[in-house]
Amino acid sequence: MMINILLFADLQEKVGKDRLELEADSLSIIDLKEKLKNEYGLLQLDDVMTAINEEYALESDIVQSGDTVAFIPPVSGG
Amino acid sequence: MMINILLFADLQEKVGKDRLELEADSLSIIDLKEKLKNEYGLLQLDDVMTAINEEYALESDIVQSGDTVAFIPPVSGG
Amino acid sequence: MTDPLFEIVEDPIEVGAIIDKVKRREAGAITTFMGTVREWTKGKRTIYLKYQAYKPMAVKMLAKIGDEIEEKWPNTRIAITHRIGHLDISDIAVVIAVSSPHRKAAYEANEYAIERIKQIVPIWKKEHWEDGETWIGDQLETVSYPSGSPNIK
Amino acid sequence: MTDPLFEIVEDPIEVGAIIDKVKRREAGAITTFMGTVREWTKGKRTIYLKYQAYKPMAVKMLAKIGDEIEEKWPNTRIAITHRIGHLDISDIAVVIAVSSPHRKAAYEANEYAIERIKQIVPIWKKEHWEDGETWIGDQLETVSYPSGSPNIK
Repeated sequence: MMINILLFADLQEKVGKDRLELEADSLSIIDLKEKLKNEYGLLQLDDVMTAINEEYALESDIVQSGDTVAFIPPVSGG
Repeated sequence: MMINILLFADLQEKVGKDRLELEADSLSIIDLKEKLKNEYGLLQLDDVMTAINEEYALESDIVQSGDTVAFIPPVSGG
Repeated sequence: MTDPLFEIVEDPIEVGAIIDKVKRREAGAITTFMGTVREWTKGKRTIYLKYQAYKPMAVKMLAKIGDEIEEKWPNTRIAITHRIGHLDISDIAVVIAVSSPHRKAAYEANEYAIERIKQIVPIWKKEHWEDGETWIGDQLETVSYPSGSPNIK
Repeated sequence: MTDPLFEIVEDPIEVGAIIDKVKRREAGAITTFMGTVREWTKGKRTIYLKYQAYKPMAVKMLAKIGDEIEEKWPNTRIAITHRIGHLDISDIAVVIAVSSPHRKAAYEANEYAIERIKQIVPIWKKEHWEDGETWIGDQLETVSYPSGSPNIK
């Protein structure tokens, strides 16, 4: 009953970890973001995209237990 | 009292040489082309550009003894 | 064994190896783009960079860009390698190679690829300036993007 | 000793060497174009090519293209090497490398260079087809050009 959460770039530095685990069955990305904003003060979550299992997802998409959620700050490769 | 003439590509094959020498003091490119058209049947000279001493020239430009004239068929590098 | 066309690596990129991946008898044109670490940006001096990637997803997104290109410019072939980790000035961060029968498509598809990399590939750059460090967001210099970017699919 | 930026050569071109000529600490982007010998053109099969050049003038015209680019896209650096003689399928006939602080100029200047090469650089290609041979004129596929082309200066 775990959701795996991956953090990158400034999010990773802010939290001090590159991954989190959340005990939950299912919730929307918007609710997940809200939860983490409260818990870790990650206000910049408003401006990041989200991927579920390595595919970009919408705010309204539902994360299930066992899924891997990655928060993707504005990218800057190239 | 010589004008050096360089030939390339199909012009070179048609004449069977890559250079000619012409005994002359000075003449316009248009006259030079006319001369060579008559002498070698190089009708395609109508469609080639001309360079005098490695710079593109106009039909009306004058070639002097000692100059090197090159006829430049449509190029196809790259 | 064929080398993968889309890769995230940690060692220096050898351009010739990326070019070799797209060479074909039907190609008349090959374009490459190399993104290199620039010393000066708007008056600020970079000492070095660090790139971080969400590696498996980054590879998937590079392959997705390849699919988009295949659809827009049929009969091109593309290979992309992005380097991550510590990069010094002039080091190559990314190489994009595109081959095509004719040159126009090779230029267009190549430029499209770098634009898309800067939109959808989860790679981040941390600039280590002379006077501090920052994670760089959004190289396209559009405003910071809204959640659920419409540009993804 | 610095290598010349504009060359006509008879041996295979090493792309990396051309790229090295334009690398700079202020560059954030390097583009290259390679023209390669294509096997099929409009249903006709090429066996090999021969390129001929008016060498000293060709080098001068390549340098002229460099000057034009310097004027249109300040702060780019460009190197061009064209090979002549016998070339087989997939061999590289020309390499153009352009470096620039930002990528847009690197793409634009590079494409400009190949267009200009096909207009003003005295190099000719003889196609050796499966069934004969022809000197190719005017790759731009415009009509054969009038004497004293207006495009020269």
